[in-house]
Amino acid sequence: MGLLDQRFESSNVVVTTMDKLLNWARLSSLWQMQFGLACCAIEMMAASASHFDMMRFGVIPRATPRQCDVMIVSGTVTLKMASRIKRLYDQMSEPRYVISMGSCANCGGPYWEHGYHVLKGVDRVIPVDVYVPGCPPRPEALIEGLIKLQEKIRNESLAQKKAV
Amino acid sequence: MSEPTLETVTTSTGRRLRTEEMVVNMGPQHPSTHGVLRLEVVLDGEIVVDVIPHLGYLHRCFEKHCEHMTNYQQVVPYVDRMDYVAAMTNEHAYVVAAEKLLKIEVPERVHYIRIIMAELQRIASHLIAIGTFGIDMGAFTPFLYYFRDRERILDLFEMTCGARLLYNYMWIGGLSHDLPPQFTEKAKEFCTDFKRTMKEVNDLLNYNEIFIKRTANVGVLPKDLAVNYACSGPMLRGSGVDWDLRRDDPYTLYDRFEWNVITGNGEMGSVGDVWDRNMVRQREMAESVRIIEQALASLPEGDVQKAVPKRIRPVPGDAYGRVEGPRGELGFYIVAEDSVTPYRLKARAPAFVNLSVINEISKGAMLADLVAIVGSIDIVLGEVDR
Amino acid sequence: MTDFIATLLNDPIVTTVLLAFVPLVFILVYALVVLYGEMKMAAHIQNRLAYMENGWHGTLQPFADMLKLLQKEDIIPAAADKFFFMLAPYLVFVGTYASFAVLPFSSGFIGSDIDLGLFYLVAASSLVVVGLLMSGWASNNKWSLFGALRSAAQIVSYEIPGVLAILGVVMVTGTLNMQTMTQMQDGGIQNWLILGGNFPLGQKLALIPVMVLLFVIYLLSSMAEVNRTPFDLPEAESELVQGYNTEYSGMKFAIFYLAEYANLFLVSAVVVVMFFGGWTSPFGSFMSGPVWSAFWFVAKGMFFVFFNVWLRWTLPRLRVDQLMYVSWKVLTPFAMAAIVAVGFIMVM
Amino acid sequence: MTAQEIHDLLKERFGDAVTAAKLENVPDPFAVVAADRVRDIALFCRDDERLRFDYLMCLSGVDYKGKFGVTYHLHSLTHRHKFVLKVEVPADAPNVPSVESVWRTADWHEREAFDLYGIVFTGHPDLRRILLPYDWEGHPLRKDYQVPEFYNGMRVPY
Repeated sequence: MGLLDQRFESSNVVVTTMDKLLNWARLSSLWQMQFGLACCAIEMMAASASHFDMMRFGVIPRATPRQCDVMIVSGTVTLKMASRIKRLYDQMSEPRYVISMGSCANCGGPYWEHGYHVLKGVDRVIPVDVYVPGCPPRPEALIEGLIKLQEKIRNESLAQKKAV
Repeated sequence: MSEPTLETVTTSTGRRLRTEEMVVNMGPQHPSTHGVLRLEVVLDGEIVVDVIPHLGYLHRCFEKHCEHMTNYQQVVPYVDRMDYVAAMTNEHAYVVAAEKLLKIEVPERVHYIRIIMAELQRIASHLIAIGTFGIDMGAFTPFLYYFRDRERILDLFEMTCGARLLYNYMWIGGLSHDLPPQFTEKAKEFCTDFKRTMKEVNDLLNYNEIFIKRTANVGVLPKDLAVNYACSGPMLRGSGVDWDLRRDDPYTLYDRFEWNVITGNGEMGSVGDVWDRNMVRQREMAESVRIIEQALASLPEGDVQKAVPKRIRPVPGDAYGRVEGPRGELGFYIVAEDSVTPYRLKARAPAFVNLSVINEISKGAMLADLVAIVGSIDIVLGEVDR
Repeated sequence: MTDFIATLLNDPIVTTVLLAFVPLVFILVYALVVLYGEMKMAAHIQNRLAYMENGWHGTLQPFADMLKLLQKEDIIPAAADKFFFMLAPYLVFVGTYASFAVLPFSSGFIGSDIDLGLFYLVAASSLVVVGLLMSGWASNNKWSLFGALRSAAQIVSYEIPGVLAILGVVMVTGTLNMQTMTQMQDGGIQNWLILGGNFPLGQKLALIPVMVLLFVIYLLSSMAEVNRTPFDLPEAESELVQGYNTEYSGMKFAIFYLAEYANLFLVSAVVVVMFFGGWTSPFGSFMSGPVWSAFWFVAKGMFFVFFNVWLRWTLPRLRVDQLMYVSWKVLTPFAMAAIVAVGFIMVM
Repeated sequence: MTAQEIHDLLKERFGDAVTAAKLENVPDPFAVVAADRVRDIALFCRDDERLRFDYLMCLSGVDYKGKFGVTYHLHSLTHRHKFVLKVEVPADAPNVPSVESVWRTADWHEREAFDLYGIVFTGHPDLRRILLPYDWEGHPLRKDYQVPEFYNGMRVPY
């Protein structure tokens, strides 16, 4: 959540217009954390390299979590790594988003049964916005996950959420 | 962890200054540890005093999984995921070991296709190694040039078996698919174009003055140390040891092709420095292209699968099969009992062994050199941690 | 109402304040252009497209980046030295911005036409290093500290050859006033100092090699002073994560970013004023005048900005000892020799 | 040298310490040696002019249910021959002398075998866990290993 998120009681014309502008800025400039875990990291690298070029969407890899907007958990999260991932997530500044890339990060993937040292899904330690299935997902799939995330951001609002 | 030593320094004005060593944690999330390696670096200013690697951030229990499969064939996908940068080579090593254990002979065409795939994979892996090494040195552009070409290799793999990264292509006793019709043509096209890119990157990176200054005489690994640490692959050859399993312990029919084993010669600095290791990779790619071209030219006809029962029960015993992977000697030690799954499967991961030498060669280097050394070892954490 | 505005504009204090904002507007517009331009240029060097989706060919991308950075949470680490942590980015920016005061943007506009222009510029831009050191120390992060110490060492060492190069030029022109220096080079490309300036032929020919040498020395030291590749060690991504700005997020980081790009233009502008005729038109009186001269000044400055970007995406990075070597053992002796040579030539 | 010759050499030098061997009709010929002599044998293998096993390819721990085994795959870059040594130790006292001082590469291999099997390599300078976290309990590749329910508050099973 950013500085203004959910600080307004009700949504009016000003708030909704601002919403559109601010959400557009957020979704157009998703800086990604330069951080790879396993096999999916290679596909993530491929997605930012020349052929797929994620930078078309304004995705720039940044090395420090403080300046990142989206963390792509690309690969198997082990129990040893899980606490570090949580810490990295905590270090990111709001608004922050998480894309869980690949089956391992989603649910443990092929290591679900005998993986004594594998965390069965990164959502056990940090909240996830978009799950990208695949083992590993193709770069196209990752880009689609990114677009899904953009759709999600488009619906955010400065107004307080009302109970449904 | 040893206590930081305190020494007292007297300044010219007579004041006593206290200096101490600083412990810095590089990783698990750090742009140049190539994954989730954690290095505990003891620094005296910018000089590295000690490096303590901490592994296991990607320990995915590979060996445990192999013991719980329903047959030998099922291990292949897990083997893929062990070294995800060179999945074909890993499959190759596993099937070589398993076929040795199960005493299976495969048709000649299978051997040829395996060689083509393994060499393409070696190129793809070296492209990542050199590209990311360039990033470590602060040169971003060669990485993108090499990834562009790597995409073309992945396209070849994709048209063969449908997957980009993890293939499950080599099976025990054969291959999952035969080569598609346009493969030969496209592979030849790639070989021709690739020679141009190699020249491009040589100009841009490998013979760049700054790059040479940064890498020559850095992280020198002497010959005997390399052997004693059982380093292999470009790491060993970079130190001037003329040793390549493809030539010296031929598996799969590698002895039919003509190519050279590249060794480091200390062209820019001393033998076994970071530049040598990087250059061995660069030149090996050219040799791989030669092998691919020869194999494509003399590809025999025939079947690509031998009738092998799905659930094979080997004679109890053990076998160690090894191939020369992009990172070095990749071996699988399989212990078989009277069952349809491996009783014990140990992977001798080259990156794991190569990495163990890091403390030895990075003492006294600068922090920036440490990054270069880690980059030149070319680790893949999936393989180090398994 | 109009009267009121007229009186207000006649008030020297008001005009000064208003004029002070001109460089700020310029920096903001320029930063947006360069943010976009750098990535696009880099992308074309690297066989790709970069920004394509937001606006026509991604032209709205810098706006999105800026708006997003405005919204980001402003994190101050618990262990950080809060006061200095907050002060540092502004100090960095102020150091750069203050230097813009003496840049002769056009024949008709200069923020402050002081006689000690270049001297003031060197002094004011040195403030940047204090800010960087402050940010690294206050972050209480080892990588930041490393970055800050590296940048302090680097900027302080490279200021010596840089200032020596400036000294050489000052010996030729005999003034520290940047506007006067530019006016001396008016009258076409042949009068630019890199081509020997407006001197008699013999002196001119003797000056050319020396000026080229001084130009190269200043260019290299200025690249080091703005922490650009191959001298970008303070924020070497692959070694120090992000160096001194590792712990900064949101707006504070944006200010660092802005200051970095502003600094880039600043040193390019100094190169232009010292060697490439400042705002003067290369064609003598053709295409000159206050507006055209502003165009020439910005265009020349942008050329050197482009040059920096080009190098950044081509070259690897130096190591810290090699960096110091280049400064102390290569550039400084050459700068000294050049100064001696300039002295002889001017006495001739 | 052939496997038979290597075996004979070891048998001649160490006698009873070489307890069993299988040299034919196996993928890799091997000799089983007494666990407490393995460091001496390793040193001999490395330094003897005829053997010169300067390259330890692989060191693996194995759980044979009731006893543990360690397998050494040796290779000589000088003579280009290879051989396999095996030792077996009882599960209740899995102590094997470390060969770290013979081949430095054994350092991490032994740490790994200790980590995953709990085989204690006596004389190893720094026998810590290598892959698993330092506070992990149990040795997971043992056949009787039970996966813990929780680790540091994180649920382990699916």
